[in-house]
Amino acid sequence: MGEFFSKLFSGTIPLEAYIVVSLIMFFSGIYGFLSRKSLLMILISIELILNSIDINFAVFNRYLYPGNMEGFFFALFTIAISACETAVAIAIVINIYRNLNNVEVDSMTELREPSANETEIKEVNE
Amino acid sequence: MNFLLIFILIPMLMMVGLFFANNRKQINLITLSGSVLLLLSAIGLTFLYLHQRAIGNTAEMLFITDVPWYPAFNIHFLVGVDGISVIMLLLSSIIVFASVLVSWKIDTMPKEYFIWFSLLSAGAFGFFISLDLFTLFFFLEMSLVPKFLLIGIWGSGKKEYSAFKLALMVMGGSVLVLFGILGIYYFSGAESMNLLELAKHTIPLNIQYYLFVSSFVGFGIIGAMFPFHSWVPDGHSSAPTSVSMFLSGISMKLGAYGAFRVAIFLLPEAAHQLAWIFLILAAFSVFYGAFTALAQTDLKYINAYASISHCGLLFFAFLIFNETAITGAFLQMISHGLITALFFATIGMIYSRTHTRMINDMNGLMKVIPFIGVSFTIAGLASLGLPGFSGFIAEMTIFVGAFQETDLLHRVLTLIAATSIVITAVYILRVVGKVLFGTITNKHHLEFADATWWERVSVIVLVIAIAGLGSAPMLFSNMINDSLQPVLNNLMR
Amino acid sequence: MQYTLLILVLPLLAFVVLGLVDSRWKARTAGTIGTTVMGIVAILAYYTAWSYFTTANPGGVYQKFIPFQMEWMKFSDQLHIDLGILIDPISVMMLVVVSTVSLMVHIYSLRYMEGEKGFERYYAFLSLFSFSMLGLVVATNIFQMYIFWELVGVSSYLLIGFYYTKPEAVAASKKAFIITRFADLFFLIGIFLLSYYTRTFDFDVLNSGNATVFAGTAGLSFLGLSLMNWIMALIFIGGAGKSAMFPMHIWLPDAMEGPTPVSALIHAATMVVAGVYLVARLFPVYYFFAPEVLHGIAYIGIFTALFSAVIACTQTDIKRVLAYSTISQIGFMMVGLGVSGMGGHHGLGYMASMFHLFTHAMFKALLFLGAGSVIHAVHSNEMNKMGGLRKYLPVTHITFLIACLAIAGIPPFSGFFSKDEILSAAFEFNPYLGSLLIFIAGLTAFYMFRLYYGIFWTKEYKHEHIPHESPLAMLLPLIFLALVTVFAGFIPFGKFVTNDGADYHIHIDLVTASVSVAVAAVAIAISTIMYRKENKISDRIVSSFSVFFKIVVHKFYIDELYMFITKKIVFRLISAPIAWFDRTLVNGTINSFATVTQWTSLQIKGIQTGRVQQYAFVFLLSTLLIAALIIFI
Amino acid sequence: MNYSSFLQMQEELSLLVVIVILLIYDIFAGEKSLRFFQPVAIVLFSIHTILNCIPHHPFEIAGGMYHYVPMLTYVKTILNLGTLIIFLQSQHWLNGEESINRRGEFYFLTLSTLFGMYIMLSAGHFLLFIIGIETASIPMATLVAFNKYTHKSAEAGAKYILSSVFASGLSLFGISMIYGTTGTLYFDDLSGLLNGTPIELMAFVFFVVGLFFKISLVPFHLWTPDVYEGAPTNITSYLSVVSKGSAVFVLFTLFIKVFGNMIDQWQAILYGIIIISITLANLFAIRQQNMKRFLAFSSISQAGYLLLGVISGSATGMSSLVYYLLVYMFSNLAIFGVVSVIEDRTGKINIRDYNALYSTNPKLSMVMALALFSLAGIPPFAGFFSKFFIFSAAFQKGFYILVLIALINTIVSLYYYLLVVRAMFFNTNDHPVESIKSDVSLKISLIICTVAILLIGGFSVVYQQIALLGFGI
Amino acid sequence: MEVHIVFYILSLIIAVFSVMAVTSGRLIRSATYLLFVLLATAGLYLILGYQYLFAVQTAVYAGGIMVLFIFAILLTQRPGGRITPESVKQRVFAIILSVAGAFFSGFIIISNIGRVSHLVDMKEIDSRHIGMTLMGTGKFQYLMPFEVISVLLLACIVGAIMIARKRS
Repeated sequence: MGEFFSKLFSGTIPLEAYIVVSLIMFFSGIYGFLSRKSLLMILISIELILNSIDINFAVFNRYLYPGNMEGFFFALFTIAISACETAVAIAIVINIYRNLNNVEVDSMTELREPSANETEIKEVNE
Repeated sequence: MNFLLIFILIPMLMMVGLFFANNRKQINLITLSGSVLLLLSAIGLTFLYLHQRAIGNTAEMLFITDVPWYPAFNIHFLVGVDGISVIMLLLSSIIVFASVLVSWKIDTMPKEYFIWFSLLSAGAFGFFISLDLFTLFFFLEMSLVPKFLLIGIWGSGKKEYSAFKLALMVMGGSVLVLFGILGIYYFSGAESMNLLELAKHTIPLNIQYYLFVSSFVGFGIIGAMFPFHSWVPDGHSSAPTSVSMFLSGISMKLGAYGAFRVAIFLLPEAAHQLAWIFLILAAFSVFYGAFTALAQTDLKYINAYASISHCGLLFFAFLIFNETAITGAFLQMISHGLITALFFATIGMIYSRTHTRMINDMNGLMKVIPFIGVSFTIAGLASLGLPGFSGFIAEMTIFVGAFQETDLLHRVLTLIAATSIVITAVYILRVVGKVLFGTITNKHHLEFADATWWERVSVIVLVIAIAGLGSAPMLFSNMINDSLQPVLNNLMR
Repeated sequence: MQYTLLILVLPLLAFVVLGLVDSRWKARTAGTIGTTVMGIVAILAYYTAWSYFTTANPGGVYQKFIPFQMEWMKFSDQLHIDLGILIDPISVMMLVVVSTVSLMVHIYSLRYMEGEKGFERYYAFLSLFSFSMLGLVVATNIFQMYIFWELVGVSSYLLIGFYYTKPEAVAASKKAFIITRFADLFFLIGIFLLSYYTRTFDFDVLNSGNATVFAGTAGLSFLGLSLMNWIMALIFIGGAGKSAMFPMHIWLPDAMEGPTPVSALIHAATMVVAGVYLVARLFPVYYFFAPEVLHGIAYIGIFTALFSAVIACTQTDIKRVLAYSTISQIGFMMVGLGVSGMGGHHGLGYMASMFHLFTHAMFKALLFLGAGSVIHAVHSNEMNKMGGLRKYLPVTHITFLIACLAIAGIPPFSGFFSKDEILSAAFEFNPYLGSLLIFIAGLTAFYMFRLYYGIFWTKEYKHEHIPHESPLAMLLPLIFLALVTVFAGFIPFGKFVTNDGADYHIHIDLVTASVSVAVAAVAIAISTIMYRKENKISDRIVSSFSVFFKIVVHKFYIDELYMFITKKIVFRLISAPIAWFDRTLVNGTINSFATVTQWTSLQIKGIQTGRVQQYAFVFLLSTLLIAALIIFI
Repeated sequence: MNYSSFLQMQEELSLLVVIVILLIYDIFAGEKSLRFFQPVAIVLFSIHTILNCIPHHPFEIAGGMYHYVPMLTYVKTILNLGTLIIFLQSQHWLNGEESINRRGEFYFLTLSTLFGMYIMLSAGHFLLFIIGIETASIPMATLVAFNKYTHKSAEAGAKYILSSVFASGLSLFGISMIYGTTGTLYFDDLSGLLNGTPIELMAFVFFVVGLFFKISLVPFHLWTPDVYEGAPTNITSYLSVVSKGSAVFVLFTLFIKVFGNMIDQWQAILYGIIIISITLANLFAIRQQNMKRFLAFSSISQAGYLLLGVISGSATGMSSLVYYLLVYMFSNLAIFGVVSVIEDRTGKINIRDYNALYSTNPKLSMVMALALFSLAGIPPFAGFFSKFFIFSAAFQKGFYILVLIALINTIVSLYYYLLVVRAMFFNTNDHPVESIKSDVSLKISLIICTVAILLIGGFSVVYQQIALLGFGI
Repeated sequence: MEVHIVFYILSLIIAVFSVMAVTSGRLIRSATYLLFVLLATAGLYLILGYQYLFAVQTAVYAGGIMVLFIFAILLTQRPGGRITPESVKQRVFAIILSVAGAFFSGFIIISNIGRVSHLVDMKEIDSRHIGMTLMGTGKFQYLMPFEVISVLLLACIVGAIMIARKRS
């Protein structure tokens, strides 16, 4: 037991630990995206997703390829990109709010496959 | 400038001319002069061809033009003719001429009608002169859209259904053909899509099987072989007269011609191995079409099923693989093309007067419209194989060829196919008897006017062609025969 | 003898010209053209006959000539259809028969058909028929024969259906064409098989008796019969169809719906004997290579003869009586051929058959034309609308009587001689057969005189207007043919036509002759008693055999059987189900592709809900699935 | 630090110049001179297009981060042409009451996304690639929501941005894994390092679905019909032609250049994707009533056909693909041109509204019919040739069954294209679309498309020029 | 040792608040949890020795983006209003898929990452180096993306303004 703990608290922090953290963050984001009702909540989930990817890049760079700064810069640019995305997404959410008076994702279903009674299906064979 | 290109250029020019035409007179002038020119060119080509052969030009194909088109795929714009193509061109130009005259007075959107019709004929002409797989397929597909529109806009009855059915089924055929063509090109290893070049390469037999089935069934759909014929009755019956003439006179022949030029010529080994399946289908097709025609009451349906029967005979003849039968098949192609065109022309003339095609609603028409009646009877007699008309020659040649094969399968199938001779007589005479003979019961029918001059000219041209082929068959059979040798050599390798 | 080509070309030209002018010329012009052409043809035919029979037997054996031959269609190096003219005894004989009768009919029709709508058309068709029939008889090969065979078929169709507004005529023409066509199918198959094994269509080669020609068929048999037997039987079926042998006889009585001169020409004298001619033409082949079939022909012939003679006794339509008598007489000819041997005395049957063909053509044409004259006078075909006409139609009466006597086999009229030869040939072959034949001959005499009395004697029918004798143009042919009938028996036929070409001297077999004449006389006597004056004897006899009589009047219900087969079996059980199959199954399958596609399309629309989270769900799920698949598989 | 090397990127720079000029013009010009804004924009962009249509020598700058190969000039020219035609078609709409004061933004955003595509096409590094793809898609969302006062457009914008961000999230995750296993993001270096270990495969799949999303392949297509329906029609055509076209080309180059070692795996993936894309899209398309939804499914199925060129992975496939793109662009834009003008003038968008269109607008319906036939692959229109080539390319590499399935699907696609033709030509209508007098720029655009559809096939020079460059990667 | 403890604390924060951010019923709370996660992530960068990233993360994310979120929330939400809870079915599906996805990717990554890693001690990356790398045009230098992303940013600003602008 003690050995285990000492292992946990000695040497370098294993790469896998970072990966696990980032995966948890990533899939929490996924879960949020798939289940939340509010568009803003979904955006929050997206932030989680993107942020977890930044961790990945930084960790890989630092642990595996410290020679140059590919991951570092990728993370840097990803932050910028996510900022852009968020800006535009929030603008659009506000636009949705103006149009629909709410930000519920379920109210965005005007665009969908029309049901059978809405379209008349003409058979080829009369 | 190659002489053959005229056959594509004239329809193209007709289309351009029609596009700028702005009254009825101009439209008629353009179409008539175009079709006359086509007819003259076809006759001229026939003589040129005979001349070339007479001076000892023994090349397999004459008047070849070879322009590289898409070098990356070895696609060339390659045209040339042998005797078979020449007579197919002759047939097409005659039918185009007759069809144009038949639709002389078409009243809705004549300009568009003739534009599409010209495109349709360009496709057929192009198909018959192509020697390159790609151009062949190109022209084959080209006729699809005009057919669809011509039937859908100018047709009658359940025209939309028929137009869709025709378009989709023919497309199905083309798809299989395309698959076959791609296979032939890539598996032969030839650096060319030239038919003659490809024929020199042998494709492994196990692959040939697939390609043969694909391409033969594909062409079979276009050529209305049982059980892929179901677009024919609907398509023909809904189409306007001249399109019906064209469809059964030429379009269905594209299938048979293609089956011969592509499937049989390029895949001879598989053709030999698999012939029996299709032979059974074709023989059954003959029998089946005839019997189905017997049960129909709509004139166009009757002729459509008759066409299925006759075209079945055509495929049957191809698959017998001997010189006589194949010669017969080509004779049958021309013969059936002309006869069925005459049939549809006269049916159209009757329909335009009675506004019905149900044989039970008509009788005694011979009395009021004798010219049309006689033409119809001639078509009927020619169709049932009366000597002196082309049908006889064609059928006899096919059967003489078919009887050269002694094994049981061939014998039985030949006998089955031969029964159509009688059944044909039954349904033809039934129709003639019901529609033309007897006394007129419908008072309105007494007021009909007989054929107008354009109808007369159209019918006379067709009758002359039918009788001409029927009384001097050697001219044509020799042309076919001359050109068959390479195919047979390939087939027997 | 190149001029023989004109015999074919002239009628064809006449047909084309008359057919094209349609009704633009006066009727008389058209008739004159047709008749003139036929006259020229007849003269040419007589000249041909004269020059052939006088010059063509240098060694006592008639040579064959082919004055004209061209290749018309080539199937392969060996098989090709030639169109040519074969001059040999039987073809020359037929030329004479056809052109004579045709000419007579042409002349006769000038008045008989006067005023009919479509007179030009009528003459055009007559010319077409003459052309086809002449082409048939001079055919050099079996395929040429088939071609003209079909052409006579169609001209017969056109002429039977001449009155196309009459439904019966239309039906009759259709029936005639279809039944003969059905028979022709077998003929054609026979030709194909024959030509496949012999590699030729030529009569010359086929009839050479050379076994090597048929070497291909050696040892081949099917169902116990040798292949040659099959082939020749198939070919005979074709002949049987044209010649209305049982069971394909039913079209001929109906064919009487056509104009009467047409019946005289086509359905009595010429076309219907084409079957006989066909067998005669191929006689060596039958004799040497298919003897069983030849015997079969004899039996079919005699059965048909008996069968139709019985029916003839009960019919009341005079043309139908004549039609059945024609069938019966053709049966005689078939018997003659069937029992014949080869050469010399053995070839008697053949010679007799040809002889009978010749005489029968003349007297049967005469009978029909006479009947036409009667019909012309009373405007009806039914016997009960006639009676006592002898005073009004004296010429017709006499000529008709002559013909009746001839057909009844009373000497010295021509029928006696030819029939007698057949009888003796049959007796030599099989006495029972001969006896039966004599009985049939008696029946013939009986029904012919029933007819004769029915028309010219018995009680007079009250006509609305008094019947009058036909005009001269109609009487001339009658008189001419009557003369021929009277004297033709004395032609030394054996000198001209035998199956080996050699001279054969006809001698009357006194026993047979006397027996047959006696039988005929008795029959005539019975007929006289029963029908000369109106009396109840016939009715009584009828009522005592009522069931049998009913069957016979209905022609043994053969027509009904045919109707059953065509309507019920071909239409209802074959054609209609196939059509149903086509519309429902074949078409349905094709349509079902469309339907299934549409249906699937409808079923899967749930994928597209419009909810973006569900989209993302599918997105991620697919990604994981693809990843898993690609990694683990 | 050789900054002057950047001057070699003349295509991007010239586009930037256009963007900047337009931006300045839009901001600083007065009300009067703004009337000429649109003509100026179109002229400037045409000049840009013409200046950059000749390929030159390949080069790479920024240490291989930016690649140029001659083939790119063609692809970019195709995109330019597409954009130009869309500009021409959008004139009337932009002059509308709602959008006239936002036209500057329209041009700016469209050209920015185009710039993003340029970058994406030329990228030799995943970072640049991602930036390019994001530049092509994030502003696109604002374009989709351009008609922001309409519910549909707003909703489409939201759906697009959400789906797009989700897709790019997965994509970035994939890239991070690729980086984790290889340590580099340069395409040139990567090609040798990736050998298909499980983690690489997973990374590959996560990465590539982002592109599939942009190409809208089944099952990553679900956003497509909704967004196509909601977006302004001209933006829909931009999405379906320009955006999709660039993504397909990039997919091909990436597959060859970066994932060349994993060819078996990606061919297997594509195999399945192509089949379900074509089939499912076709099945959906046959029951559509809304023209834009219909075209959405049609474009999904067309994307499936485009991938036939990709799956072959050969030089023939590449040239067929580019050629197909060109033809597809003209055909699709012709249809969208007609659809947009009709929607713009009458607000009618259902196929049923097109009934008897031929009787009132023969020219428009004729153009539309030709374009539909071209899409269906009927000769003598260009679509036939492009289909034939792309099928050949796939067949050549042994995808026989795939080609057969795709071929059979062309029957279904013919069916639904003909449905529209039927509506226009066969059907009757009590209230047909009134006769439309189209503006000059639309006419020009339709004439360009029609002429191209009619002539590109027959004159092989176009294809030969493309094929001359071979692989061009 | 201290690094470890810090790491574990940060990991815990990230894990817990990530989950809470996507499960919380109130928007404002979610946003706050997100802020914690972002800041904890910044902490991780610090552990890794990427001070520059730490700064950017804090400034851009925690500073910029969060402000945007707060604005958006305030604009669209009534104070204290709870959002409609998601349906159970949707939750279950989402959980299944995300857990499956997590295990799948985790399994693949952990079992295949291959290279045994040792954190090499590295001297602090100085801003000069970062600047040189960012501004260079050679390999492993990032001027090009830097320039290009400016277009992205500009386009996004213009687009966002266009969309968010009120009807004039």
